[in-house]
Amino acid sequence: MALFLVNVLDGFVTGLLLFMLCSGLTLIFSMMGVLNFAHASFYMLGAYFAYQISLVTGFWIGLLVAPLIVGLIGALIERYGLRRVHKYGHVPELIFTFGLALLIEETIQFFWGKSQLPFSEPAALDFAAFAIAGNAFPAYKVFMIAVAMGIFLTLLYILTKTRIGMTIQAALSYPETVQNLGHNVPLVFMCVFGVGTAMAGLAGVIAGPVLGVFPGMALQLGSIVFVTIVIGGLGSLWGALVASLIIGWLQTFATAYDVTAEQVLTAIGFTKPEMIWDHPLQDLWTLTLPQLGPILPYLLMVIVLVLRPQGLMGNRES
Amino acid sequence: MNKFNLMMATALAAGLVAGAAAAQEKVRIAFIDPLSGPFATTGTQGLAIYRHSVKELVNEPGALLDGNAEFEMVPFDNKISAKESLIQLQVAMDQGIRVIAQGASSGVANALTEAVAKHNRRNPDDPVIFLNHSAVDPALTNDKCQFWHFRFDANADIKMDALTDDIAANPDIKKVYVIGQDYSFGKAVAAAAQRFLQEKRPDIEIVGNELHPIGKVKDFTPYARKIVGSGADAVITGNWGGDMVGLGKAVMGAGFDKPIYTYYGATSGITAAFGEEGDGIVKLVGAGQVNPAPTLEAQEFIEAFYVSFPDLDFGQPQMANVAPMLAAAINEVGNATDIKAIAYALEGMEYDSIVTGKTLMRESDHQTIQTVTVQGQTPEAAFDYDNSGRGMVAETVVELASNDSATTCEMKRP
Amino acid sequence: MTIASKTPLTAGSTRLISLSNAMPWAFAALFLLCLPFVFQSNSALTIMNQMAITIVFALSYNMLLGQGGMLSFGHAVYMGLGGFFAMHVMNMVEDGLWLPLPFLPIVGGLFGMVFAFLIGSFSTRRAGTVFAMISLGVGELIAACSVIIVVFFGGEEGISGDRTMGPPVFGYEFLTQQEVYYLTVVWLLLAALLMYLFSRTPIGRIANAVRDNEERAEFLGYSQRNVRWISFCASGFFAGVAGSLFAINFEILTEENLNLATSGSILLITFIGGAGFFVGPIIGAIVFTLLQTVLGLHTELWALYLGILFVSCVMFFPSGFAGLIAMHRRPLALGKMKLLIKPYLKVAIPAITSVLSLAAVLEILFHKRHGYGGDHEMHLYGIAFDSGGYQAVAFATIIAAISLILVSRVLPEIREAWDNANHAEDRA
Amino acid sequence: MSAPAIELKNLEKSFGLARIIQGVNLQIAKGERHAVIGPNGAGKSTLFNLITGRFAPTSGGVFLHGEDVTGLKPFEINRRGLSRSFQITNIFPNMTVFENIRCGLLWTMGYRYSFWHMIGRQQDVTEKAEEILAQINLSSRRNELAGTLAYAEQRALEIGITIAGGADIILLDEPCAGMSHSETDLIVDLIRKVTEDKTLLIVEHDMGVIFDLADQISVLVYGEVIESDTPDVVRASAKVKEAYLGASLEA
Repeated sequence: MALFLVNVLDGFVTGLLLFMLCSGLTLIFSMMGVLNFAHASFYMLGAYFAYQISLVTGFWIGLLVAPLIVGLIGALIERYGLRRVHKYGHVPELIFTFGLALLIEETIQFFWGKSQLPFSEPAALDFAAFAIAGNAFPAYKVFMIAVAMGIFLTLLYILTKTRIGMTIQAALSYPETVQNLGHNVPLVFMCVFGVGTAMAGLAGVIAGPVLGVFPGMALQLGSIVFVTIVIGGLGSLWGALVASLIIGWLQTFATAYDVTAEQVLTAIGFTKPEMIWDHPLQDLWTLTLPQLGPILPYLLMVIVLVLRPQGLMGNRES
Repeated sequence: MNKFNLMMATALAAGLVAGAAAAQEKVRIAFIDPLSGPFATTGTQGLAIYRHSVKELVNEPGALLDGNAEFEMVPFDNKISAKESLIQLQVAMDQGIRVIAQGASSGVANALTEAVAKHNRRNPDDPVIFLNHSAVDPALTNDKCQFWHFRFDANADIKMDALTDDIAANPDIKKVYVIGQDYSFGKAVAAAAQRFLQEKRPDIEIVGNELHPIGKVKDFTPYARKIVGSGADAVITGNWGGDMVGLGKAVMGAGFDKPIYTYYGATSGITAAFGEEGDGIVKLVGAGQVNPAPTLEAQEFIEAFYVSFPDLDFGQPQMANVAPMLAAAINEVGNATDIKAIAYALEGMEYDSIVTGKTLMRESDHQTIQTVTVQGQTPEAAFDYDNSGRGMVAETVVELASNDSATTCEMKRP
Repeated sequence: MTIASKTPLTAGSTRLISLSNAMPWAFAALFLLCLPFVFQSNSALTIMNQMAITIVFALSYNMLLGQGGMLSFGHAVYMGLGGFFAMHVMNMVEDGLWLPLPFLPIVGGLFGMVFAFLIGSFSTRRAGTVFAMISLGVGELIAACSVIIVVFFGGEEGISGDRTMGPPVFGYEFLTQQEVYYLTVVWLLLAALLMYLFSRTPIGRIANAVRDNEERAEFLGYSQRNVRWISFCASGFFAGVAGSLFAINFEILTEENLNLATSGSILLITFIGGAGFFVGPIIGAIVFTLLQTVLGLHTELWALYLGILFVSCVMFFPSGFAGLIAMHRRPLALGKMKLLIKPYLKVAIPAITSVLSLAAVLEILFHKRHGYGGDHEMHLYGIAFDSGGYQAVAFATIIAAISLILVSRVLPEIREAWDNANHAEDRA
Repeated sequence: MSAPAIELKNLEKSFGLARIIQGVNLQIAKGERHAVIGPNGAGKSTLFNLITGRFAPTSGGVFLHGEDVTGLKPFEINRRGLSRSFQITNIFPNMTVFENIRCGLLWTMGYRYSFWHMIGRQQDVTEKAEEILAQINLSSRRNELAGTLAYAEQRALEIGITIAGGADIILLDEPCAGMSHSETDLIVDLIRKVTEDKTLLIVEHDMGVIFDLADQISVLVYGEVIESDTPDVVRASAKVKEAYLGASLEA
């Protein structure tokens, strides 16, 4: 039971972190129709900038400044790159962001090399907040939850209580209403892209000390982010939240419990073949739940798409 | 503009010609390892150790054919891909190189050893020799062994033998958790841990034995929770790269303060990432030792390495043996072209290494037998890793480790 | 994106391919057959084989992207699965199954097709973003399965085999790289021809129609899903053929044959070459293989250059290299190429210089930062110098700046010449 | 008497709370030229979309030659001999004019999903496509990309694609929208020519065109058919006048 509680908390942290990425991605997608393949790369940029800044000023300034720089870079890329490609259509836009992801990864390796960087949590948070049955829960993770919740509430406030937020919200469901933003649509697009990427950058800063800062960190998270928003329903912010939490818990619990295929198969009445290593189904018999953990989101996505192509909470297709 | 362009073109052409002409009295070794991409650090570091040992132990002392020949390292970037490795092998052979060195990734080593065996079977008069400096999947010197492959690192079983010696000597350890990456090497480590612990300390309970997907786990926290929850007194893992950092940080972050035995828990950014938290906790099993330098020559040799390569680590001491042992074999044959004779000369060779002590290339399976040490992370290391101020110091030293270990290898000799 | 079928029609011709269309194929065949007499080394043959395989793969990918308007991030799966299956069959041949090696690609192709049929049943319902995301998810799923299903994928070390164990074909056992080259080339020509012909069948044309306007196609009696599904299966077949050729050439398949990196690079190859043209992927595959293997020998930064090339390609010439070439068809038809030659020559030297010097700036900076242990001696373009100080960077930067200014000076002239060359009547 | 070519029974369509089509009943006999008129926002295009399967109706049914086609996909309805054009030009912009027409022919000429025919070798398709090109006066534009044509030419091409498959029921959605008088005359002649012996359902704003072409006219106001009769009757109908006047006053 104690372990269960710890896992609930851990899964919650993972889910919220995922949501910080997904919310920005969803905002951008809803407003601009662009699925930003490079979104996780901005997350990586955030972590690297924060590391570099923290060398000089310490963690906290990095936490503030790095997302701003990432957002600025995002806005500039929208202005001078994406807008240019926009006229060719959606597929080239997607390809552009894909190329951007490659380029950002290579650029980061150019400046920071290929090894993992020693980016650690600030000393002020480097202690165990509490422990459940010997399992320490780091104060830093409490901080992560606080930041993610803060972002979420701010977003909620902006979307439901401000004029621009309501327009954005309308645009989530009815893309045509984007035009109601007036004639300054390009500026709004640039800002949305900037804010979305800044949020990814912020996620990178706070995730960096926990998940590691290395050139593969974008790739490692990238596809999961897309899978999440597809499961949640493209363009649905609530869907993104639900799917993020589902995936966070799914992965945590899948890893936490050692259910083996052998147990399941024997329970439903099969007998284990004796010479398991020569058996054609050996892989099935030796399968364990933690092994399956990382592919569960993809399986879930395929299932959701087959049964409900618009995603869990999506209301429009494509 | 015109003139500059022309100048560059001629310079380029001249460079190519010079590159082709300078290759005469050199014995070239193709170094096929990742030099770009996520594992570039491993390859770059290995290449540096090779270059350093070639310079200090062979070329400068004139140790190859009485100083009439020199070794030259020719790097080939395989991007840690099996396909690229085979292409680079082909390129290297086309350039006339007949000595291939590789080590990062047992998967690539498997591909290369098969490709080399196939090539030598199809071209019996023009064989190629494969010097494996750090791929430690036991299969390479057991079921998949072949005459042209030589392994200079201690394989996973040998390392586990030494590692479990250390555990067996520690009465505080009653429960062990084994975790590794889900592929041949991870499985080999798990199997060896089980076997040796059963043999040496049947009272130790293995409270967890699991494999996780390689390179796919973003957050090791749930694993760490299980490890802490199991009440383990020690962790054994064969993880490397990002999986090592992730696992180590998560386990220590979850409040685990007992030994974590690793195969690759140091250098390449890992020591820096663990930092202070890893002191006294992270253990590493490996061939030879760096701290304290086992011999005076080793002390000078490693010091010189850090002068030449201040940003890199002297991470895998056994790699410094490859060049001098090859040189000794060539000297015994008397020329560098009869690859078959050189391979026969390498078989059974005994060598006094400055870093791995008494070293023996076992004839039966082409597995090197050498000193294997269990080292612990500490801030009091003379030679540090990742410029982090901390390094690995030998705690348990096993000379000629696993000299009498069995092999399933049935060597077919040409 | 300008993806258009711009090949002239051959209406009324009763031959399979008209003479004018057959000529390029004959030339290509002759050229490929003669190549080994020029490039004799095994590594050159290996690289050419790899190029051929990449071409087949890229052409099959373009059946989706260029012909059918489907952006896939997981096409490596079909090549990889076809290859793995072919490898298992190769091992069965070693155990006594009778199958001459040249027929292996058919087996792998069929497997790729069967798998495409299964995945296509749900992924082709929609095009665009949803299709792209499903392809990504399925790709990641299969790649992750490769380490779990060891029986089929062989885990991390993959599956290997020996191609020489089958029955000899006309006395050939495919021992040498050259024999394999000819086998690969025959399959390259066959596969490319079949894919070309496919684009000229009713379904091939309707695939273009669905790409352009899926709704309109539905009102012409065509189910957009079925059209995409059929293209998808055909594409899966040729991807499987490419996978089998890979199996024959390298005699090993691993996880990397399935993963996102491979899928991504085939997208990059096809796009750089020009997705709107049949020859686009061919050009892309040749350029990419050369960049990867040749440039990769000389610089660690090859992937960075590739990324820059790719992004600038999407931004500035989205129809790829083939599009750049095709742009010149009109001036050529008008007989006005000569108007362009002079300004092109004029821009060539500063343009090449600027590219080289910009690359030099990157190389020097990189060397300064990551060069072997403080050793600042650097060789670039055959010149040895010290990368430690700021002189080298400054020098390269200045040259880059000057040449870029020169390029920008010539640009208006090119633009004017281009306008003139594209107009039937001379402008006063 | 055979079943009507098109029959709508209590057809309804709502988008959320908005009831766009509210219980339309309509019968169009075989060979009839039937026009639908009505003020803006009356639901004319929605009605077309319901008949052709672009939208699924909320309730009610659509029958072609007595066969229930309600809820079928557009391509399934098309295969039952119904073809339509669009209000906003809907062609294949990156293909040549000739290929646009040819795509309209392939299904009905039996080539379907064939990958064993070389399309260039099929004389019958080529000849038929050339014939249609001549009919719509675009032979000279044969090899141009459809996207580069002038607006009026694109409208003609749209009609060409629509009739190419030889469907016996043709639905045209504002074929003359945005055209000059002379262009309109040409298009009307073209429509008359190509819909010979076919059932035609047309939506058009240009009353001249309607009264020129139609045998029967239905008036759609706020999703309801308020009158359906011959042009003369409709012209004289007080109900229609009121509806048009009322609608324009409200607007």
